[in-house]
Amino acid sequence: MTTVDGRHPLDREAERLAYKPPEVRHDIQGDMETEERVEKAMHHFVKNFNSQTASYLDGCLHCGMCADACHFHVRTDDPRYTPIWKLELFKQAYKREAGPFALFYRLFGFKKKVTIDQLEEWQHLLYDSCTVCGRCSLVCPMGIDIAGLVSMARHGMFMAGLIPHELHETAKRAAETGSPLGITPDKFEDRVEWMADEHDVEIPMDVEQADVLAVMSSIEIQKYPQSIAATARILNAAGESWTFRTDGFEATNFGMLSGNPGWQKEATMKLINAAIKIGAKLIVLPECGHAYMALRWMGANMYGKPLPFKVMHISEYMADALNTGKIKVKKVDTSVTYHDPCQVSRRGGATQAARDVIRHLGVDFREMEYGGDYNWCCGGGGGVVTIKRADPLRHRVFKLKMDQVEKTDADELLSSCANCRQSFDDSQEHFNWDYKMGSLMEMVAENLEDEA
Amino acid sequence: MNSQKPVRSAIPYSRGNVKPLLNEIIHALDRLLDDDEPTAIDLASLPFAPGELEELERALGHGELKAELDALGKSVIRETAYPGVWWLEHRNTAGEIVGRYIEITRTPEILMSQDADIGAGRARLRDSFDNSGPEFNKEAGK
Amino acid sequence: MDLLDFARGPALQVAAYILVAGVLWRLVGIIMLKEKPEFSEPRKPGGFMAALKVIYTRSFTAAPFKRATLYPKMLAYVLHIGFFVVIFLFVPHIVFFEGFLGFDWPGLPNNLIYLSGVAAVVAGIALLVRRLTHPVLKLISNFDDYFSWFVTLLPIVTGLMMPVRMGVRYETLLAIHILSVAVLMIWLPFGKLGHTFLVFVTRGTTGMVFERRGAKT
Amino acid sequence: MKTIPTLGDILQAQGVSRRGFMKYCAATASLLALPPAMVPRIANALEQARRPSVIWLSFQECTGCTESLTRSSSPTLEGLIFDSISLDYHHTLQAASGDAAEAARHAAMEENMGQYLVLVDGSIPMGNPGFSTIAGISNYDMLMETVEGAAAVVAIGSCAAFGGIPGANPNPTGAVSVQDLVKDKPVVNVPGCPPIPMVITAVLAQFLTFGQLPELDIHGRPMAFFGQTIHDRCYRRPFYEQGKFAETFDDEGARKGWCLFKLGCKGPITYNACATVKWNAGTSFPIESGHPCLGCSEPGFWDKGGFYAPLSTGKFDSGEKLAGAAVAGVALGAAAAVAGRRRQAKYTKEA
Repeated sequence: MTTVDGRHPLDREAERLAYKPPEVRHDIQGDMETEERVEKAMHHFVKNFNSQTASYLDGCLHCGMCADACHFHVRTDDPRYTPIWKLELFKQAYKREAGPFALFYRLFGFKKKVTIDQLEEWQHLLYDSCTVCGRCSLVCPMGIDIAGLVSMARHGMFMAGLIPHELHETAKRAAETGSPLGITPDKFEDRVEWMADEHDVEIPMDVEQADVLAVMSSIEIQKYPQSIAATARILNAAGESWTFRTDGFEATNFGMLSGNPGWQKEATMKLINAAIKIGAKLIVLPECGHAYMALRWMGANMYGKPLPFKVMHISEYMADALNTGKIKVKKVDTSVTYHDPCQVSRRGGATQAARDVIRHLGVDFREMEYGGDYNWCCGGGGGVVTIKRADPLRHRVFKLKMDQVEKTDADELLSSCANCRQSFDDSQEHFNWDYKMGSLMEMVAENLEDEA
Repeated sequence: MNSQKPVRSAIPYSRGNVKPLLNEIIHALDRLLDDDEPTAIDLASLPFAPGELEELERALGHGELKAELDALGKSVIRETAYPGVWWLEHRNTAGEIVGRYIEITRTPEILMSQDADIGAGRARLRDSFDNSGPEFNKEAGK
Repeated sequence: MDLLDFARGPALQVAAYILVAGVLWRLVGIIMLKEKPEFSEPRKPGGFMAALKVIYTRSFTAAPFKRATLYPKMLAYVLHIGFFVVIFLFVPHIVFFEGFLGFDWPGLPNNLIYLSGVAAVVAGIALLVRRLTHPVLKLISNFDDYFSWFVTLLPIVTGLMMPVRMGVRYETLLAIHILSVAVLMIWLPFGKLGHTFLVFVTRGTTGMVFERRGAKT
Repeated sequence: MKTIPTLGDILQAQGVSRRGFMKYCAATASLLALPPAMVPRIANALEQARRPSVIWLSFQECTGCTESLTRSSSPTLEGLIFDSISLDYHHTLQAASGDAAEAARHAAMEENMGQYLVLVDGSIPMGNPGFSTIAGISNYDMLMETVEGAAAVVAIGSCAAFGGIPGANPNPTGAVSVQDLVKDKPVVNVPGCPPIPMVITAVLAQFLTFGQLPELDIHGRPMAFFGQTIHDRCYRRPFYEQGKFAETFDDEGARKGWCLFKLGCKGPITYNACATVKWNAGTSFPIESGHPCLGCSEPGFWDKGGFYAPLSTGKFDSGEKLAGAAVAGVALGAAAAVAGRRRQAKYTKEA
């Protein structure tokens, strides 16, 4: 634990919570022979091929239109950032190993095994330049879910020990300590107590039986601790029987982002087990995009059967509570634009929830041009924000987002994802930009009526 | 004489070969007047839909002159309503059409008396003149 | 047996066998791979109707992508529609289909067919030029793309040559035309032209996966 | 060798005037599909032309070709051409028979060695020489013997040109065409079932006029008559382009004279002059009478599927083999998927 921390101290001063740039990069992990890496990559590519991925990998027309949807390509015109090109190795493995004509591809050598050089090159394409935002999946005339495939391709990369240094360290720390930022249960408890005092709000902790299990992301705990208080206020106002748990509080899932299905499952199971233990009927996920994907849509599949409880993103919970009158908010006199977290809106299907909440707040809502499901990504999703060497590229890409936001001329910029928020904060600092991103949940918490 | 002027505006050039052929005839008339160059068109070399040939014939109409020839079957040589444009039809002894032509010329060659025939005719005439007595003269004088 | 008899008979016959076998080979080979289990609680029903919905909706470009993809999409539409018109609305082709389907449908006058064919070829050439010059397409294209382009355009071009002829005998051209169709039929299941049937699978899959999430499809 | 009179002599002897001769020359030009401007040259050539000897051999045939040629009883311009040739042997037409006929053939061959034309109708059976004999001589022997001293051979009708109906699948007599056997003499094919009589006379007129054979296409047919398809010269072509087709023999389209493509017309792949020269002294041709072209002047027309099957239909077997292909495809797909799963399982174990 300490070794991890020692080698990669947290950069607490930065506008995002991350590590200081490593003095020596280790973008190749472990000490496998080259051949073994290639084998691992191939094997873990192959494990992902099912009838669904197969149809996707077989269906590509090479029309190249996904390039026009990808912020990395749009901003750089670098053809390597064409989304489907990022999957070239994955495709190659599929055609050779599992496709209907795999025998011929192997027999005649039409598709070779991937090489270590290719894998190293593709590390940049599969990690630094893909936020798994899924915009490309919407433009594809064949309807191929490219983003979903990228997540799977990362499994091979991870197992071959070929992922970016910081992402590997972060994921490893998450696996070892339970939190990518090294938030131990004790530390979490400390922060919760601090917030309860600071904001004078009651925050139940480790209650044995509760209807609702609330969880947080490390980013919030570390950098936006007021989120803890905001969550508590809202749940209290709704009169929920709820609790935080020290045995299941971390919503982020770096196993998923980095491509380690084992770690992904571990993190997910922690939350599931905690919820089952207290007999929860609902897990309320924090303002975090990928947590939603990990638990709401992939959680049951990790569990191997339907979950015995519901899963909601906080925006969904708030929308529901406001729509049913469980909580009420005061009207807020300001103009607002909303940045959709890709995994919650575009890929998660909860696009409407945030809009319902905003409607209840009575603000002058200014939708971005092609906002909602076609929103430009913040550029930091999919773990990209952790990768230091990707900073210049990420900043370049952020320009699209800035234009989209500025065009609305709204007073305030809100979102519902701490990861988006830190990536905005970092880019804001970089560009010295006027807009400071706020949290939708915090706005609701601050304007609750009849607060308990 | 068979003189029948066509009603110009009423010529229906419905389809097929009639219109292009009329155009060709106009150009042939240009050549005849400007360069003194005659043209002959073999209608058998063109595919006509049923009724199209009749349509062409109607379009060209009948002119002032019509001649009949009786050599190896009947032939009709007729000037159309457009002077210089001649319609020729050759039949065999069974009366079947063996050739149909449009000639754009001042006089079709076949109307001219041919030197060979003139020579043969002269010989015949001289022969009967020499061999006949007063009966011939009497007959000729009738 | 002359070339035309060969083309109309054995060539088409074998091509049809390969087409049918190849399409099923590829489809079954994909569908019979392991199933991805899905236990998450759906937001919306999804299912077959969702598949149908996306099969339909992905035929059109979503508004945000319209400007960026206008040119290739337009060409692709012209190519597809032109190809469709030529294949299914040219009377001799209808007669061909009637030969084994047993029913026919009205066709279009030939000049409209020629127009569609020429438009399809022009669009095809423009798409090839784009593929050869556009940095993205240059990078991602492979043999399949170029060969599939070739075998797709070949029947249209040979078909369009029939009225023009250019000194080649009609029956020879017809034989070449039919052979080019046979080549297309033989290649279709194996290369990217498989999108003719895979499009229903890929779009349908996405429809079912994302519609049940209530997400954008 | 006896002195052969020129055509000019013959016509003069018959009292044909110069005008008549000019008319004859014009008809010949028309027949040879030569422009009217060629008439003076033809006149000049014909005056000098000498009457060639012709031997007509009939093998496995139906006499339809001879009928086609001789259908007219009164003398015609085409008839004149026959008057100007010396038909020295034709076992259907000649009065002589048996040994006397054969003697006439031999005499003509000897007298005109290297000069005479051989016209053949009917195919030659190669299966058993006894299938068809004349005066006890097999068709093959007679053909090869007669052709020996010929200047050229004209195969009249599709049987002589391509094997014809006797050669149709399964070809019980082993029928072959003239060009299958005669390799060292020029062979002109005048196919058709029957051929257009004008075309036969045109070939003879060409030989008579210019002493040479016409330009031929890839099937040995005179280009002047077989250079274009029926479809290209068909007056119903505009209907084809407009997509107007007769669907049956008695529907509105049929009555309106629309294109017969759907009724199996082979016009697009049939090279012949029917659409321009027409039949029965220029009266009409099959399509004009409402019947699709059978393609009778094309090699193998009898084996090209049904006469009424549209040209663009494929020739497929029953659906059984297709079902077999489908089963094979499913099996291959399943095998591929199983193989793919096996590899996955193996990797999962290894990993």
